[in-house]
Amino acid sequence: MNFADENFELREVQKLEGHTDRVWSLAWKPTTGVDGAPAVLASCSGDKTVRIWEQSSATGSFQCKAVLEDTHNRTVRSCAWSPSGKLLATASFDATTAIWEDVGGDFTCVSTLEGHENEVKSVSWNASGSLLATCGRDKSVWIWEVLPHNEFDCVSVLQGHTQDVKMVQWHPSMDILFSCSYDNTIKVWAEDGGNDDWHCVQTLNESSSGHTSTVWALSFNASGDKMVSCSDDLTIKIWGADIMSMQSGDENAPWTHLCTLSGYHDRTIFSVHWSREGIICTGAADDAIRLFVESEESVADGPMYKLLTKKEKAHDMDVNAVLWSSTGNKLLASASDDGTVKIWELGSSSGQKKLQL
Amino acid sequence: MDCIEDIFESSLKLEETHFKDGYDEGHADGLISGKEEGRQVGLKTGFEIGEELGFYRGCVDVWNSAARVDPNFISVRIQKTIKQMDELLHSYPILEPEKESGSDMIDALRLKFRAICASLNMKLEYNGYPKTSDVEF
Amino acid sequence: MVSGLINANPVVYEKKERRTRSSPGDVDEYAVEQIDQLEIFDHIRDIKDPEHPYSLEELKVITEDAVEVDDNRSYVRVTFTPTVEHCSMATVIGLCLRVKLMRSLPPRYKVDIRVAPGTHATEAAVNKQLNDKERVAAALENPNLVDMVDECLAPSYE
Amino acid sequence: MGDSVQLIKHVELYVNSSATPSQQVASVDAVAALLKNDLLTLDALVREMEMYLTTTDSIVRSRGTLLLAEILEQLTSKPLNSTSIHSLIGFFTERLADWKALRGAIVGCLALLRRKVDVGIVTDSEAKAVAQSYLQNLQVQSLGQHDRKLSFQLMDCLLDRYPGAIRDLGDNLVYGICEAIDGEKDPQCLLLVFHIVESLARLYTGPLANFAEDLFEILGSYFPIHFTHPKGEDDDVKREELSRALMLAFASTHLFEPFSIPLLLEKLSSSLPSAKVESFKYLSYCSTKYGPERMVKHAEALWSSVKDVTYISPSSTPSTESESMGGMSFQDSEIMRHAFVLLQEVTRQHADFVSLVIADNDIHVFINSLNQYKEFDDIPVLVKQKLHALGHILSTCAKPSVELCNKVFEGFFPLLMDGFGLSAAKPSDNVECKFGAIYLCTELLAASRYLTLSLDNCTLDPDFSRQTWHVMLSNFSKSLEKAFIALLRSNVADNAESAYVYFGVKGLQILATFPESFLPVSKSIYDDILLELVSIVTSSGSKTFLWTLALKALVEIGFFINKCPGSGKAASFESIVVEKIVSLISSDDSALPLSLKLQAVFEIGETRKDIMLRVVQALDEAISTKFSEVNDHGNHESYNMIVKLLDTYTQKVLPWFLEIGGSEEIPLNFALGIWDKMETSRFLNVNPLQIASGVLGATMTAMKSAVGSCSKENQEIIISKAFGILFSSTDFGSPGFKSGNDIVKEDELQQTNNNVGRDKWLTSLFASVVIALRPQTIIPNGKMVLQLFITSLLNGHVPSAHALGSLVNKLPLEINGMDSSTSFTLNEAMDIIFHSFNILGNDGSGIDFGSLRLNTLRIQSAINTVVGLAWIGKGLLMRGHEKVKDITMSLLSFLTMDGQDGLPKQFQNLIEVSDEKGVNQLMICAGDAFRTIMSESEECLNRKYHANVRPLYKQRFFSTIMPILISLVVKSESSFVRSMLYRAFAHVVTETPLSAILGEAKKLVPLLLDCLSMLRKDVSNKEIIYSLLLVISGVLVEKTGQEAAVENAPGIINQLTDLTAYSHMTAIRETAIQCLVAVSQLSHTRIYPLRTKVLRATSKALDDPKRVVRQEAVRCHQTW
Repeated sequence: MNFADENFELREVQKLEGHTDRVWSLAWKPTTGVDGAPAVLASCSGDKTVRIWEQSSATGSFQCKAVLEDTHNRTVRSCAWSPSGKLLATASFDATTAIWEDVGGDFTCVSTLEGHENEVKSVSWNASGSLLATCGRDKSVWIWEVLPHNEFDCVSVLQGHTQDVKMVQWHPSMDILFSCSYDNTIKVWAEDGGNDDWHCVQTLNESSSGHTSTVWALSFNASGDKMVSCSDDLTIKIWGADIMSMQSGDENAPWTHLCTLSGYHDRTIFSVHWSREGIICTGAADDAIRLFVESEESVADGPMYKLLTKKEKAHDMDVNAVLWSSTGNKLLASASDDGTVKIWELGSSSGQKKLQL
Repeated sequence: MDCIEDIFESSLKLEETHFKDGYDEGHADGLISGKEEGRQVGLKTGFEIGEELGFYRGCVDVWNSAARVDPNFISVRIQKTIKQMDELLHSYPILEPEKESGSDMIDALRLKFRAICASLNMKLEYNGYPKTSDVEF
Repeated sequence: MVSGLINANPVVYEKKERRTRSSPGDVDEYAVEQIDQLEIFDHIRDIKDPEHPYSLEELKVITEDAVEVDDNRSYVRVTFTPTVEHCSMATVIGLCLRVKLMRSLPPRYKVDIRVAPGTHATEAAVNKQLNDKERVAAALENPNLVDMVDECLAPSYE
Repeated sequence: MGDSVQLIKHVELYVNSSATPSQQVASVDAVAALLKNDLLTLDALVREMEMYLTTTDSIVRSRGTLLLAEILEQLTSKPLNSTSIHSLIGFFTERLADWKALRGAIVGCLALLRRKVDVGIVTDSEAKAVAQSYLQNLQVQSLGQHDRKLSFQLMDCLLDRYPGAIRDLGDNLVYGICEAIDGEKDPQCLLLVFHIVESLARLYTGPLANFAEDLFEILGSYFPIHFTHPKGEDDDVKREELSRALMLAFASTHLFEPFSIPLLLEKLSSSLPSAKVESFKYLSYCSTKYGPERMVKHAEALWSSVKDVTYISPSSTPSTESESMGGMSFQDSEIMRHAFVLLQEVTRQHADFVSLVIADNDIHVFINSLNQYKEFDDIPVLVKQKLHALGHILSTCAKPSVELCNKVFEGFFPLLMDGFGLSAAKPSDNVECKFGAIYLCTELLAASRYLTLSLDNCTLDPDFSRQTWHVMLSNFSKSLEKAFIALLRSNVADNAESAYVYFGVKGLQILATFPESFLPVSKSIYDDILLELVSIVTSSGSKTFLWTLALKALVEIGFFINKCPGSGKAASFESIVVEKIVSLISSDDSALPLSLKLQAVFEIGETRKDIMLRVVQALDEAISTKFSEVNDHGNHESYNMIVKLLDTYTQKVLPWFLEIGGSEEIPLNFALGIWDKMETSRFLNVNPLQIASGVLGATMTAMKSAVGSCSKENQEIIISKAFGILFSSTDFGSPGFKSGNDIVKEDELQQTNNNVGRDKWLTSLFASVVIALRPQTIIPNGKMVLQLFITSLLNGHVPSAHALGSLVNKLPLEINGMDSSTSFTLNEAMDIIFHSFNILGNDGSGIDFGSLRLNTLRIQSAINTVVGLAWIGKGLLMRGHEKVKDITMSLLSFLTMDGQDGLPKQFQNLIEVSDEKGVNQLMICAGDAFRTIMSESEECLNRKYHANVRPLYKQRFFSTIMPILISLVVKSESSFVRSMLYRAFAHVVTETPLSAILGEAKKLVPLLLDCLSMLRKDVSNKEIIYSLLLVISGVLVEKTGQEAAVENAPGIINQLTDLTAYSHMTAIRETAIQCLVAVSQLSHTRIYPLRTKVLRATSKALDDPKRVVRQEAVRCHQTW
């Protein structure tokens, strides 16, 4: 694809209001927004609730379909749909992770995972939906196996981070787990043989030209051979690994620093997400949303990225989460301290046509 | 049909009772043995470690007995973890407090213990953990 | 919770007398009075120290100059000076400052709180924690902490 | 015999211990009554009681004795013969030995000893016997509190009334007393004890000598008085009186001196301030009592003690006005104050004490050290405090007597002169500003001045001039004067509030206020000073601080001069100051702004009435010249001047004369003077308009307050003169004019009245006169006057409306007595008014629109009518006259007419001829009429202008009009009419006292809210909205109001939250938020649902452009 010839801009499609406190995180429901299935978005908030928004196929505008409340008694920090879209996992400051089942649009809490000493900050399903990872302030990362009848076994409790773990994220195709932390590092976890023996196979820290402050989030490109991470150090970093050797079963294929995008942000970057089409999106404490793409003049010794467009004042307050819809509709969702969720679409600033990729 | 259910039910009850008794018992003598081993180590820390080990020992005993009653009660994976705890407890260098491996093993035990509790959905807690001050964040 | 006072007998300084603004008789009804250093200082000067009956101003934990503000950029930075180098209350004081400003300033504002350079043993750590909004948010759901903070923010009618 | 039965019954009852106290008291009274009325003789009583008094049953005996005693207490004024007294006192004296019956005995003795001469008293020998018995029988300290108290009273009484009798008991007595009082703790007893000691010491010094030490040992142990047990317990004895009693005892005899003074000095070193204070008090008092020769040996100790607290470690604090006092005014602590008192005491007593001070090296060192400070601000506070203390010390030392003054001057004056850098020989203009020296110098001067004044009764003793300080001063006075003047001229004078300037002026003032006969300050010096000060006042108005000080000094000097009139100094004050200053008014030099000129003139005028009279004269001249200037060549500058001059007159001069009373001719002449000018000055055509109306306004106010402060008689003089001038003028004279509704005439007036013509001047001033008249004052040709006002009112002349209002407010209801030709009654007036407004008073229907048409052809004149109705209504309302109802009805009928629909038929034609906009104006005006009616007015109808004000008139109007308004609001279907009604509603509500509102709160609150939402649409209503908001806030804070508020909580909150964003007025946003805070106190169940709404509003307000609003928002956010 080629972003060179045109100037692009984000256009606000809709503003979703309903949360009574800051919105922390978002999750597009897989298998929706494509061939007839109306797009569904979950948002979780400091108001202790999760809201489910559904796009009406008629008007194309989103409405709040359900409010998941009275289960978490503190902030709901993060939410994630299982690949099948059947289950929604929500991680809360109340030290629990709740599993919700979507039965024809109304949600019931079918299980709560307890074990973290205090705030749970992130939850993530692996590609197959067989494993669930959580992390939290107790510096630990937990891996759960999904059993029949909504049973969950704790596979392993991973200690290794020296601080508050901010986010866990599974590799898009392999059962490799990535976690990033207040201790400025990203850790890569893999299972050694089939016997639940999970351990840290790599730590990306300053010495591996990693981040110099809290790493808030990370995300993978479509093919899974690149990873982007964002941090309180006001940079985003691109990492790469030899996907071939990985698929040949060598989890230890190391991740290496490809490049650092600095000088674009002047306040903490809370969220980063890499679209299927290769557009990296960041949400930061400066209320702005930025889009980056790989630039043609990427050279042999590593790719280069350029700012595609920047949306100033995308929200009235910090932008906590940005998320491309995984399906065809090219929508971007953002969540903010101002209590709103916004839906954006990328278009050329000439304004007429939606971006054709 | 009914009777099957009955049996099932009673067996459930049985488990529970066994579990409870066993647990208390184990917990109790866990503490005791812990105290004893602790005294042997002598030092205050030694006592604490001993107590904690004892606690885990007690729990492991209980879980094992529970597993014996009804293998399905505890999943294979968890039983494996319990076994690992068992081994760790045996191999703990009680008499050589200087050995660093000790602290690593304690950590390992703690993790596995938490994993098991979480899986069994049990609110067990070893109240000897260094409590985090309530005004930290 | 810490036993005993971290700093049993702090130096207490005289309060700066309230600088009353000269209010011109007929001000333009529509003129904008920007948020300035003094206004923000007035918001935080009376916050009480978590373990003393004195205000942060009296303890010189904050001074007017410690407030840097740019109303056009909606930005404030407050630099505070803990009473002693190892004051474990530093984070609580910082938290109080942040909360008070959160409650007193328009939402558009970005607030940075930091310990004055070289005045605290674990300066970097404290600053990092105070400016991690996730941890602040979590802290403000902790009843013990909230009580403590409200205690410090409680107005003292004198 | 029946009596005796009766009697025994009483006695029994009293003696019987089971009887209640009240019964016992009753029986005492009963028996006493019998005796008083001679139904029973004392002997008989005693005989009857014999067995009670002598029985071996000690209880009965004691009761009996007490009964007899208490009876005697009631007979203090009943004459008794010596024999019965003798036997009685004998009985009680002997009973003093009977400790079981002791109380009765003591009370008895007291009762007898306290008797007055004329009714038979105890003889000396008997008294002595009492004393002896007392001494040998009583172990006072072994008795209970009450008995101790009694026995002390007895001793006190003996010492008081029978000193002669007991004098020769000598040592016995003293010893006995020592014994009795030793170790007493009870405050009430102590009070007596101290007094006993005092009288004892007074009684004799001789025998006491041997006991002085022991006696003082007992006394001393009580110093300093301080209650161990909690306060309030002994509110019957105050610490102060106890302390005072002890002090008197201390000072009662110089024999105590060897013991008391050391004790007191020692207590000075105590840590508690109260002890220090006490010690100083006692020391001062004792040293007066003990006398110099005894105190002299303590001199050094005393000095060092005083020095210690005042100078070494001064505990003074800068006083609030310190800044304006040259930064040197300090508030002495209580300790310091008493220390200074002591100092004053001892210095007054013996001169050589001062030598100690003078000899004190520290002071000299200190004074020299002061020279190191170049700038005043360099001087540390402590040093300033010391300086202040030292100044106080020196002046205290110098004040008492001439020779002391000499000593102090000898001791310090040269030193200071050096410090000041002055030499007697050659007065130089340049001085170094050695502040310390300057300060002390002024202090010394002040002291010596004080001294001279105290001696000087305009005749000084001859050898006065040979006194050292006198000589010194005369040597230096010239250079001092120059030095001080130099201070004022030096550039330091430029910077504000300079200490140098302050003390420079002060120095001059002191020098200038020495008595005439005081040679050192020669008349030439005096004159120079005056010249200097005057030149400052006349020239350097820019240096505010200096200027004010100089003026103040002159005023002070002026007051001083008044004390010795006819003196040379008075003369030169006259020639130098008064002349010059008064001439300022007329002088056109622009060196000094007029406002300052006037201030100076007035303040100088204040010093003496005759000066003020000259000021008045000058003012009058100035005003008239300005007026004529205006006439001849319409010079705008002079207009502004006139305004200032007039303001001085109304705001300062007239009140001043009112204050000192008497001289009513001032306002009278002023008023008449103005009218004279009106008569002479032909064309008062002034443009531009605003200046003109400014002058007119000022003149009117002056006229009003002048007339207002005149008596009935003088007012009548003024009014008749005014009347004469007014109606002699051709326009008003014309017959056509007199008929109110002569349209043709109107047209002409209409044209003339938009520039400020002579007619307008005359009418306005005449109106002013009428406004300020007293009710009793008789107005000549009332009807004509009335017509005049009505006509000019209809041409939009508002003052005439005021005048009409005042008229109807003051006119008599009926004429009592003679000629009704000149004066007429309210009813007549009202008829005329209603007639000319075409209002049918008798039925309430309000206006006959049909005929109103005639003069409402032009909306403008309809509006004028409404204005008139408003003020007339106000006048009537205030005096509580029922016709106000007709007025309000007609106003309402104006309100309810409408541009579009529901319009009264009669109005068609009115609408035809007038645009809708006009009608709306008219309606708005009618709405505002209700404010006029309700609100206080500066212009007229207030106490200052003798209005009849019936109490609670506002409440009355409120309660009558509200129901009507409300029903109209409900009925009105046109929203415009509704908004107009609400306008009226708002005015009434906001002007009504809150108490009345609260009564109706339940009914009113919903309307208030509806009213707010209605009026909010129009920006021009912001003032009204604001006052409505104030009413609401009033309701919200009051208990009763809150109940009403709760019911409407949602409505209130919605209104308020909307108003927090009201962009046109900060005060509204601020108050709205404050109200929200108040709302947060209402029952939470009702308001909680709206919490988020409020929070959203306040968090928006956190970003308000105005700071005050933001601050309120923070508070509100907090409380919700």
